[in-house]
Amino acid sequence: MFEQRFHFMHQNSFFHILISLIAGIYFGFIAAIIACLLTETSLGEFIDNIKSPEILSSIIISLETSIAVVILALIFGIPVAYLLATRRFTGRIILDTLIDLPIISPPLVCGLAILIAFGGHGLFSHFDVIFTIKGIIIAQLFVASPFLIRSARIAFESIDQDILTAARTLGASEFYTFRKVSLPLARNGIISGIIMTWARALGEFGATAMVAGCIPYKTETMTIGIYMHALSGNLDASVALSLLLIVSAFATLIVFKYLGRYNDPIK
Amino acid sequence: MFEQRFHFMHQNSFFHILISLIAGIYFGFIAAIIACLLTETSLGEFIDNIKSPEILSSIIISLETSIAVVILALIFGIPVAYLLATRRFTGRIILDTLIDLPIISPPLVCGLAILIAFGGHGLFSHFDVIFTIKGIIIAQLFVASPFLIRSARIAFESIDQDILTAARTLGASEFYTFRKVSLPLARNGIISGIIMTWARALGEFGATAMVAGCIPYKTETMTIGIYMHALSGNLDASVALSLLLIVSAFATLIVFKYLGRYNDPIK
Amino acid sequence: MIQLNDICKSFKETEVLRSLNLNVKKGEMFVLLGSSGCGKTTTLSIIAGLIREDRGDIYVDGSRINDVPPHKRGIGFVFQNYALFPHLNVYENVEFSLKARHKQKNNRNEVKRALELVGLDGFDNKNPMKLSGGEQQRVALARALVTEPECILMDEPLSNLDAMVRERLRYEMKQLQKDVGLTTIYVTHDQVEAMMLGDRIAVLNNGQTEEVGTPEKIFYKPQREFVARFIGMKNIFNGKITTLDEEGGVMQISTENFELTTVLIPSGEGTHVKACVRPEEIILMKSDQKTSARNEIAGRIITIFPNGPLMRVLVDVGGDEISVDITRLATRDLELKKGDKVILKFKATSVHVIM
Amino acid sequence: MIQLNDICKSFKETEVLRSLNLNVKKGEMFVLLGSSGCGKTTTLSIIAGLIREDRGDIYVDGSRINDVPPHKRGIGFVFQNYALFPHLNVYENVEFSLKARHKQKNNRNEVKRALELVGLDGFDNKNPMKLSGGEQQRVALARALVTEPECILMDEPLSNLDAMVRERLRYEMKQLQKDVGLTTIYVTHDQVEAMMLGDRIAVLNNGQTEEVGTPEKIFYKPQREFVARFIGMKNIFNGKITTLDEEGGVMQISTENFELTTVLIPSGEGTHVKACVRPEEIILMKSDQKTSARNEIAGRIITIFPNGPLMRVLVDVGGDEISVDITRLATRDLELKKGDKVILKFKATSVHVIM
Repeated sequence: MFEQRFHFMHQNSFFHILISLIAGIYFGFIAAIIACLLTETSLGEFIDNIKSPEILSSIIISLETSIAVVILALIFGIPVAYLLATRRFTGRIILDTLIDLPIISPPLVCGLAILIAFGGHGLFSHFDVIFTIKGIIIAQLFVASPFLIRSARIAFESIDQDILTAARTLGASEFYTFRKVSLPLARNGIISGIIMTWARALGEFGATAMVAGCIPYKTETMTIGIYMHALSGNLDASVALSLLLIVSAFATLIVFKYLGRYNDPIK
Repeated sequence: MFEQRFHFMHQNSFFHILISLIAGIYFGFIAAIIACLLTETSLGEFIDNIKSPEILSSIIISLETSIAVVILALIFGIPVAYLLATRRFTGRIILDTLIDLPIISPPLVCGLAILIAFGGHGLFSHFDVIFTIKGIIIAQLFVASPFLIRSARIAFESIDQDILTAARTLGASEFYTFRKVSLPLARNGIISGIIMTWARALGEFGATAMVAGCIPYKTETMTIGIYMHALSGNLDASVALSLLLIVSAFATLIVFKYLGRYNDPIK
Repeated sequence: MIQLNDICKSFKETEVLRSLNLNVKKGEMFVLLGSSGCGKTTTLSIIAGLIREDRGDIYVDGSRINDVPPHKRGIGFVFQNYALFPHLNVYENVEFSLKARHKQKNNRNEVKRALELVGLDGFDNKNPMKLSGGEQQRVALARALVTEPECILMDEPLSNLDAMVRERLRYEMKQLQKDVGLTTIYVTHDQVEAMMLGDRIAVLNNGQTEEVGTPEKIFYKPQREFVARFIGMKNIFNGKITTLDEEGGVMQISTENFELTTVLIPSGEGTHVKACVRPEEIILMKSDQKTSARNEIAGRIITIFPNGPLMRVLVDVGGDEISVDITRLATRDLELKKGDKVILKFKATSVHVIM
Repeated sequence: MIQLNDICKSFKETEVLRSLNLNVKKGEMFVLLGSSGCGKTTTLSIIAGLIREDRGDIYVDGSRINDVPPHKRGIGFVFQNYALFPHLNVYENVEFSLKARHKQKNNRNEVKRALELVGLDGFDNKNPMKLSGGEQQRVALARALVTEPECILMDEPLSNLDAMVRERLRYEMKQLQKDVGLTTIYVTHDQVEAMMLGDRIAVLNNGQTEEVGTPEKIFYKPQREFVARFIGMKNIFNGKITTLDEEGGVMQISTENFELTTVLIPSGEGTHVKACVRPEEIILMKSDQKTSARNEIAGRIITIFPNGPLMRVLVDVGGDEISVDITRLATRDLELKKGDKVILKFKATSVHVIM
């Protein structure tokens, strides 16, 4: 009746103390490491670093590419998610696996696949995308769009079937039902998916590095910037960019909590 | 009554054709890129490449570190998951967010945090982990263990509360209930989590690259190998390693499908 | 008006409907009665076009609608869980089907009328999820009625409601259906509901119709043992016709433990039949008195317990158990208690024979 | 044996129990009856130690158990959804509590006995998830009984079962409880179940006990209007005591539309009361005949419909509606139909007065 999970009182058992202790060590470990990053720099240093033209350019490139990825993911992802949620066709399991593959494969491998496909003697070599922003978008789309699809699909699937059925018996065509019932009811899931895809695109490194190389002011995204600056010993610049990404990750998390766990695609 | 989702017949509408078309383009794009990778090499070349001592060493390092990560994740993750699933304590939301943060943050940023924490003048600088296998394990644990925790936690949470309550009214202590009821019933979720964490550790690149650098025969994991070989133009070695990772990703997916979607932590 | 011919449907290996036939007349309230898994809901879904039948034909007013998509069948559907649109208010919920059919004009009056019909005027701007179960079901009803469908299907619409609300809404729905003259197919597992609502009832079992008839016929003269047991008939005994007394218009049936006299039906001696006696048609007395009742069985009380407004007395008659329903008053007057010897009497016309 | 004093419990803003008091005697079957949300399940959970009460004390055999953890209270619990361990077979399910209490020896006999008690011998190696609902509930019962608890709590154990299984299991459970002499607190929303099973019944409403008493008292002489309505009393009218005839032992109550004669109760003239008459205690006739019944009201039939084994006749008496339950036979003999003028008669003792 009540959604609340009972909490048994009387928890001062040895078992309770033991697991609390182990959990404490784990959380301490994670928290300490994150704290180290947060305390590495001061606000002044941070702002100075952000202001440097190379870093500004990498932020802009990251924003441009990640937003393009979200738009493309929406255009392609919503129909795909809706199809997978509502149709039972032969080959469905194969398509399903195809979508999971970029999520479960290392991004680096995805990047390599794109590099080969669009590179020298690849299938799509007549498209000029290697070492360009177009390449970054393709790499990020490949890696990040499955998250939108998954989230939207779960949202479509968790709409009470009776509600969709009711719409049909009330005289609504499938398209009308999609627009007026499915889309509004899947809204939270789709927003979750957008944010997840955006965060993923923004933080993407392996695939981007493979496809786009690292050309300052041209293909240097924030993550590539972090790596290059860290390699070249300019740790302050890396930390500044990292903090920006951490803040956006936090914002993402807050939106997830607000939209409700049930639609959380990383769950 | 029937779990089956109705499929409405009469789908030859314009709407149906349009979304099928869009979905077709998307799947074609993904499939073509993956196909490019798979057809790049022959079995002979593949075996020759794998046999080279540097690649063999990177495979062994990857296996060693990822298995160590899984064991550590189990030791720490199960108690954490169980605590989060069964307790309502103040600060729970903060811990919850702390676990999500490594999932949602770019691995590169996690790597940078570890580099700073264990580096030169960091909090843990007296531990000698930078550029060692220990560093790789810490980086991968940081990035990958939250997946086990999430999966196990969802599995613990989805056990019918009445079953746990029943165990308590039947005279079982919390520890007895944990061992004899919670663990067996969460088994599939925990196995899913182990596999997810293992796959994630195996494919980890950003954090590992930050912390471990790239010292052949010492800290060169499979993913780092892929990147270095691709940079140095030895694409065949990269492809060979990528294929190995793709195969393990496929195996992971198959295990997931077998264990049932509901416990799939990447959902 | 609605006719199902030979409908078959399987889900994976499970055969849900096995050659189902139904014939629903215009304007009647037709009840499909059966326990869960008998195929009731599947039948409705097939009529509405939500599930495709494996075999068989569906006719509405003589035209075959197998290939008409659900949104063009013009058949309303009311769901057990109401299935209201949670993102729309009450008014918008009812308006939905008008908009979906592109009737953008004069919506206001039609919606108003439908909401008035179900007694929900003034609820326009409410969130349906915040209404009580009974109110939600009224919204669902208004939503299904607003386009004046030719026929409406109801899938256990009252089973999620509290007993008191259920009773009231049942009564109102029956009135509404009569007033509007709406052809209705109503699915339920509740015998009392079927009895109260149905103009005719079809008892489904295992994907087939066991029996179709008026409530009176189904409940008092069932022709099949399954139906008799399903509607809760208590005293059903296997017997054999021993004597046919054509002149007296009666016949004798002998069961393992006693003899019964019943009204003559066309049959032969030696035929195996089932004989049923409704518990409330049996008179119970402590000493033998002359009456016109033709059947008389002696027994001993096993137990007495309350059964709704009546008391049920279980009587052991040489191994068989007979249930008798008497009033509380009678229990008190006769000072009945466990172990008492009693005599059961009932008329020949009270014995119902199933071939 | 089990005593709840002044128990309060809120979930977030919702007050679920408001100063609840109960006193359950050793060996009795005590039924908590109420509609959903009345706090029945919360009460059980607090007794079992699964939820911590906000305020109040719980005593078992005189000792306060508020701080005893659930697994040390020795109170069995049977769940609505059975809550069997899906990873254990039937035998292991029943054995669980013995093992959990470290009684590793002689398990075999105890488990066997418990399974026999519920009629499940031979089911040892079956997967509980593959059993029918009724069988699953038997396993749950055996599992709760195997350690011979002092007391067992049952949370609507039969409400997920089919009508036929429910009826059988209800009867068996009552027998079992009597035979074992087990103190039982049984939660249900089903009046018939409460009536059949309870030695005493507490009607809960809004987190408080409305009334406690024997089934006879609750169902035929309720002291509160809520209880009367909840158990389905039909004819409840507001009235005022007009005349007290101490010699004749009767008094007059006048309602808006008619006068009633009832047995005298200690009260004053002018007191506002509710008067109830059970539908089955009213006699219906078409022409006035002399009887000993003291009450006589004329009216007109609104409608007649079947009500279980009886027929319900709704009679309009000058604006008020009176329900009368008569047999089907009587309906036929009197040739009753809608619109007929009828006279209702009932005895003074049939009028139940609620202060």
